[in-house]
Amino acid sequence: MTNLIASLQTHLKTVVAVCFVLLAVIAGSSLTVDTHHAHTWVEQHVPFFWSFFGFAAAAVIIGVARWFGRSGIQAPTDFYDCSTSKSCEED
Amino acid sequence: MDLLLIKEGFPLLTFLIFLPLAGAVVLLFFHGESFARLWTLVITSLTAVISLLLLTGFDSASPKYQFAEAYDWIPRFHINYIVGLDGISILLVLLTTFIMPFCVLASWKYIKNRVAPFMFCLLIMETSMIGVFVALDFVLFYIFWEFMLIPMYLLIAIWGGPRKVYASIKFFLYTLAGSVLLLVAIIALYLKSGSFFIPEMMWQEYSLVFQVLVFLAFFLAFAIKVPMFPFHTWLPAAHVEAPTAGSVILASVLLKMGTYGFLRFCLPITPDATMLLATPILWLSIAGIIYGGFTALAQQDMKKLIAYSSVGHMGFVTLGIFVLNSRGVEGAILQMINHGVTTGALFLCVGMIYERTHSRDLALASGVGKYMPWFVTFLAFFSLSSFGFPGTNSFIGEFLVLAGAFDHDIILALAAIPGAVLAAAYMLRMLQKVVWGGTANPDQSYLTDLSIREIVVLAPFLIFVFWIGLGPQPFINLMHTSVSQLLDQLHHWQQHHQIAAVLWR
Amino acid sequence: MASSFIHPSLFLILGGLLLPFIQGPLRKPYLFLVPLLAMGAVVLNASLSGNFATVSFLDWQLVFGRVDKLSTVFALIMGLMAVIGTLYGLHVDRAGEHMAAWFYAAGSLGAIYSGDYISLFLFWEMMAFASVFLIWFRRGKQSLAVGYRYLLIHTIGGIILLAGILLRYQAVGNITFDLMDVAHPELYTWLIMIGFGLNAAMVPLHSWLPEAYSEASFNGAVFLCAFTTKTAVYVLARSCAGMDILVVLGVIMALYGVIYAVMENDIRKLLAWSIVSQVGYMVAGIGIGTDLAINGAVAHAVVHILYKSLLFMGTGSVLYMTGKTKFTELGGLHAKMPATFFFTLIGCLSISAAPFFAAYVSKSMIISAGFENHLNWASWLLMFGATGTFMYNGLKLPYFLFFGQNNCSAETWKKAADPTWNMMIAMTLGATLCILVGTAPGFLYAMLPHVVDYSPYTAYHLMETLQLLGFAALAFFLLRKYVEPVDRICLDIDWLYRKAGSGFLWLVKGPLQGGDTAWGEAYRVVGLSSLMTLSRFWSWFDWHVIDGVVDGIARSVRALGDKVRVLQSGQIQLTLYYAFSLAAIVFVTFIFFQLL
Amino acid sequence: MVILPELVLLTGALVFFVVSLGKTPDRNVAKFIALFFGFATLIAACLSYQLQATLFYGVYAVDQYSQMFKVLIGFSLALLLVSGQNLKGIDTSVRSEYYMFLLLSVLGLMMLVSSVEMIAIFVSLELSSFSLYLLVPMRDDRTGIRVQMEAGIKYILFGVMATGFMLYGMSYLFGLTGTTYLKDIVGFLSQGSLQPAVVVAVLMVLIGFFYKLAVFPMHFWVPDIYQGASNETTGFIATIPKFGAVALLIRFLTVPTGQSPFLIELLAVISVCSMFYGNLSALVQKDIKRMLGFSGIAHAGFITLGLLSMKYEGYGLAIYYIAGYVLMNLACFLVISNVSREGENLQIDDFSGLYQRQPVLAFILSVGLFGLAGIPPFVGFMAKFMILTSALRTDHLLVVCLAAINTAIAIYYYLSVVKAVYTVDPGDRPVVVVHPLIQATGVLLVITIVLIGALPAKFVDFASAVVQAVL
Repeated sequence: MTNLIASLQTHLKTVVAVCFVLLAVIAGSSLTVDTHHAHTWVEQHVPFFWSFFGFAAAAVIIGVARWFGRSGIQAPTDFYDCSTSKSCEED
Repeated sequence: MDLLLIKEGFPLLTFLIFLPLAGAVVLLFFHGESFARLWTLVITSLTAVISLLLLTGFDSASPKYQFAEAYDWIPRFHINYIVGLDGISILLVLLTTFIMPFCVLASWKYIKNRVAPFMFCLLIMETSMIGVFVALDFVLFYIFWEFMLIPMYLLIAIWGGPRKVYASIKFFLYTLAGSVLLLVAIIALYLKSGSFFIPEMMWQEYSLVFQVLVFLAFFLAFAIKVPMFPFHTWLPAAHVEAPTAGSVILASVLLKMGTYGFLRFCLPITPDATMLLATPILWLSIAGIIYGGFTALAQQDMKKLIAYSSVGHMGFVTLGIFVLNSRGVEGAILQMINHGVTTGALFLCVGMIYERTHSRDLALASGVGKYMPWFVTFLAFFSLSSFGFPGTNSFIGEFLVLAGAFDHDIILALAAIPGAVLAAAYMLRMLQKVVWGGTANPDQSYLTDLSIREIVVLAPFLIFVFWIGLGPQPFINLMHTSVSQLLDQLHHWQQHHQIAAVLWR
Repeated sequence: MASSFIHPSLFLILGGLLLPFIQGPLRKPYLFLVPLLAMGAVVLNASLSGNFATVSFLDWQLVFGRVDKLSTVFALIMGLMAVIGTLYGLHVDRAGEHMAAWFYAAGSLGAIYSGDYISLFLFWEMMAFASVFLIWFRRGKQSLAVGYRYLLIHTIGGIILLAGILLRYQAVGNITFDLMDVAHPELYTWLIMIGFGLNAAMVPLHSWLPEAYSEASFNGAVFLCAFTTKTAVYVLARSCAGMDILVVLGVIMALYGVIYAVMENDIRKLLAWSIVSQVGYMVAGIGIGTDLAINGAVAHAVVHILYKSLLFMGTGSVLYMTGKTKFTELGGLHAKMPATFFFTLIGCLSISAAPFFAAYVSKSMIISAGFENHLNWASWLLMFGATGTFMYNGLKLPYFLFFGQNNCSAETWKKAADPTWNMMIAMTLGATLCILVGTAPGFLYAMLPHVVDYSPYTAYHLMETLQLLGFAALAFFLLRKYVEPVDRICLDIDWLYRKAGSGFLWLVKGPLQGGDTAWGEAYRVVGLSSLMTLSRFWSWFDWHVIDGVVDGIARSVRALGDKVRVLQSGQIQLTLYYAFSLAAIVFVTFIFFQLL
Repeated sequence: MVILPELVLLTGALVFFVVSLGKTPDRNVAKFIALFFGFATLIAACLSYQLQATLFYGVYAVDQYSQMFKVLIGFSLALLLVSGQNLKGIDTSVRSEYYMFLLLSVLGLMMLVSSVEMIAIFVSLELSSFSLYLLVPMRDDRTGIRVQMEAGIKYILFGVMATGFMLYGMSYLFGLTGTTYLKDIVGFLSQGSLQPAVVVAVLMVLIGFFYKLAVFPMHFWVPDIYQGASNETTGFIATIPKFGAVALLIRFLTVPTGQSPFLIELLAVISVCSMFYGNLSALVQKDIKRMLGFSGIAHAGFITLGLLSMKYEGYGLAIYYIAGYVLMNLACFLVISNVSREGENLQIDDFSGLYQRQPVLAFILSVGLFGLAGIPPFVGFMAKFMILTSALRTDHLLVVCLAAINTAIAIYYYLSVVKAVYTVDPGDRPVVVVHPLIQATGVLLVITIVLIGALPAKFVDFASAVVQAVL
């Protein structure tokens, strides 16, 4: 199995290409399925809706996470030690 | 005297009271160390075994004072020798008789010098403690109550730790100062009711002012004994300096006398005052619970930690008593027993560490678990029980008390809950330190695990922890009748004396 | 026929107690046998329904065996989990660790079977206290501190719960554990809900979870991830179904977890966060409360246990072999531990609801239940979350762990290899189940509490998922340099408080009150220290103020004595003078006495 | 025959007089003679216990009341002589004189309790007092600053003042009633014709006995005398004369004054004052005798508390109390006079580690002190308890509360001695060797203390009955 992965890695180009083709296929075939009993309007009438949704969602999440992290949520790993050092000696 | 169920034939209670005394007298003449140990063990165990007869003969269906004996003593002052036992006191008597042998065992190696006098004091203690719980004549009660101070004082002052002098004198002065006004109150009651026979003092038509005064005198004496916040400061001092057996007796029995006093005297003798002053006392108990938790959390000395935890636990007891409903009171009595068992055991545990490391400092004891698996197992169970872990005895007690408190006033009960959190906090802190320790544990490799003797000492406590925890029914049955009768009378009284009830609101 | 009910916890508890005495070659078979027995008991019970093992205690009826579909399905999965988990840790020879794990499982099973609040509470606490040992057993300063906090938080949860139970007992007068009247919530409803929610790691009561699970021992985590939260889900489903607030909380959890997971650098923390988000789905489902939603929640709980344990086993193997848990210290491992990679990948696909993998059949139930209930906003957000789940778990985890840039130090790289046989078997078992459930959900659906008329394999649903995943993947690979893990830890809620300045911080967190929402973190950051400060203050107060008053009185009396003594000057003339004058005073007073 | 004990004492005194004329005998001779007469007195008192008579024109009444006191005095005397037999503080050359004056003083007291006529009272009182004055300076001068002389002088001067008051009061009574016989005085006054002057007179007489009992404000002599006199002498001063004082106080309090409310209030104030004064100043004492002196003042306060009920029961209790007090004090002084090596004064620290040095004495001392502190089951508690009861029965709630508080204050200084005895390390202090007879006496004391503490009924009943019958 390692070999398999290795071989794939050697032909990275083709793999990527295949992937894109796959995506295209998926997107395309999404038009064929009937959307009558989908739950909401957008699903029924916007083509490739879920593709956009997926892409957008992923992008947004990455963006948010990044912004969130930058805005100070991500702290150096020894962040707590300053405050826990006291408590550690306590318990 | 129809309240008494006079015991014909063998005077069991008198025998129980004076057997240890006789044993002590024997010790005056024979000083052999090993003899003293053995003899005291025999006497105390004998007392314990004989006290089992109480259980067999006790009729839990009747609220009367059973095994009663009444003899004239000082007729001129209507002082008689009257002893008796009811559902409230029987458990405490049994607790006392059963704790003592373990105290002897616990001091087997701990006490190295002046063994005979030590045992002498223990036996005297036992006499006076049993006496306090069974006395039905107020003078008799007071005599035992005060006399107890002397042996306890000597226990702390002679065999105590470094600051023993300070601690012992503080203990003596504080408790004695508390109970001098009790004496005045007793006399006053006698002059009103014309007798020192306790049951005849109950449910009398005293004026409210008189009741309040008497109540306050009682309260001072008992609150110091319990000890209730803020009268508790003698406790840590005494506990820390006392030898193990002393701490155990203090924690398991002496503290109970205060709460027992509340139940036996305050409620029935001064009902109006009780209802009038219940609320502030309840809040005082709450304060004690939380305060005890906080202070316990800060302690580095294990004995001190447990001592302060006692303040919290006894807070639960007073809480249960003064919510004045059957759940609360029964929970309180049960909690007295639980505290006796659990805290006693904890002190034994600390003593066992102390015998090995000669220090009670948490930091020095950290990481003991690695070398003393048996010990930490016991310790773990007892500390779980101490903060009322479900399935252990204290859980039942505190649960009943809390349930009673909820019946009485929800805010009150909710206010008590942080105390439970704190209890978990400090107990776990101690447990975790002792069992796991920090990263830099002192070298404990020289430690040896518990000896058979020590395991024998601890095991029975564990049994009771779980027995009460899983099957409390028999214990509650013992006390139920007396408690419910007491409360019925109280509520009956309350309906007929709206004045107090009005003031109460 | 109560006789036929066998409580599985009995096996685990007894087994645990006996364990220390089983030594040597017998140990491993024994370890394997006991959970199997428990599992067997559960399976036998599955055929029953009704209340069994009722015990009267004080004046209450305790029900230890309430068997119905809901409890059965949970019991089954928990029993299974016990088996897998023990198998996974089979080679661990610390008896204590197994005992802890078994008591923990026993507690969970007991809670699931218990039909009244008292016994529920009992097992509830048992879980908390058993589980903490799984954390402590990793040994080491950090785990100790963490475990202590974990325990405290759960104790508080327990006490809130107890308060709720008591209040409810006041109000209702019984202790039967059943669906509460969520339409008109009382104080006790909230308390109980919060008590449960704390175990379900509801935001903002969640913060114990990531730190605890990431600190647990490698096989401890496998147990932890399964029992606590899912038992909480069970009790919520039992008591709070249809409580609207839960929908909101659930959604928040789902997204919150996602965001943090995406940022996370520690693989096991990442999984912990994903627990938060996945449980979010279940909570939301319970909040929606329709048959479909409940089914969804339950199903999701079941499959979640499967794949999450699989994932934890995978990462556990990495930890066990390399001792590292950070992306920034790992990477490119597929070459060294292919099998682990393979199983982990299955787990990842399962959690990201890829078709034919576990979550595919459950998550969608919740979402569509949301749509059918016209809670579109919820469903959209959950969809959104699902994408995120795929992102961090389906892509980030395997990519940066097994491919990506290789950050392994030399000896890490050397140590890396596929783990021992029993771990492999356990993982195989998990993986198989994941795929099994995913491909043939029928038997799962059969077990669910309500009848299921839902089939996941519609063309539409299939396409929908494929698009979602496909394009999310696209986005991921385009933007992957932004998700590069960095060796930083993520502050949680307490960050807000940090911004609010330390004074406010103290005000909020100083007192121990559980009302402080960021309790866990607050506790970690300043709670403990300030608590200790506070308690030190009180003990200072005790010695210097209260005791000072007492001793002060004594001293002042003594000082008074000193004053009085001065009267006793040895000089006879003075004393005579005093005596005479006093006599005179008496005389004068007497005269006045006469005059009056 | 009826005055056998007095006769015995008189002969004893004479014998010692004769002995003192010759050259100084061996110390043991004096000791044995003294012991002999001590026990002889006791026996004589017991023998003449049942007898009743009135002698010397009715100035001298031998009745149950007096005989009871005589027995008590004899008993205490015997114990005192045994426990203080070594007379460490007294130079060998003057021992026979010492014993002579001791016996004379006791004789005076015996006569005092029997006399029912003012002149006789005065004479016997002075007899006992003056021989007592002489005992104090007989201590051999070790300190070099002759404290004993100073003490003796103070004692005399103060005593003279008190006597002056008493004489003045007596003359008043005589002037008012025209007789010196108490019975007649009582009879005369009870027919009415009371004037405020009666109260003044009675008070002045009382002052004389307050002085003996060391009640505030007539107590100022106490600490210095206690400290100045030798341990044995102090042991005597602190115990036996109190019997006489109480006996006579009771006799005079039965004189109707028509102002009893005032008298009662006065007594109440006096008792509270002496309690507080005694206890508070005892708190800070270092010298044990001084401390016991102050505690004695406090106890005198308690006795007055018993008297103020102005009832027979109260009188009976007062007697009971004084008996108990004397016993406990004897116990303490027994220990003191045996612990001190050459009869020097003892600081409290000197008792350090007595427990190791001489356990029996330690035990006796602590029993005595706990008894004085009023801890059950010792006589101290029972007596205190009953006194408080009778006082509260006459509605002196405030006084009773104050008294109770005093017990709490008192415990501290008693305890500080016990602390030294049991907890402090003896250091280089030598072992104390005690004659077994003395130990036995001490144990006997302890037993009596416990017994009449536990079973007071008989004693109290009897005492009250006697008081009722005689007065």
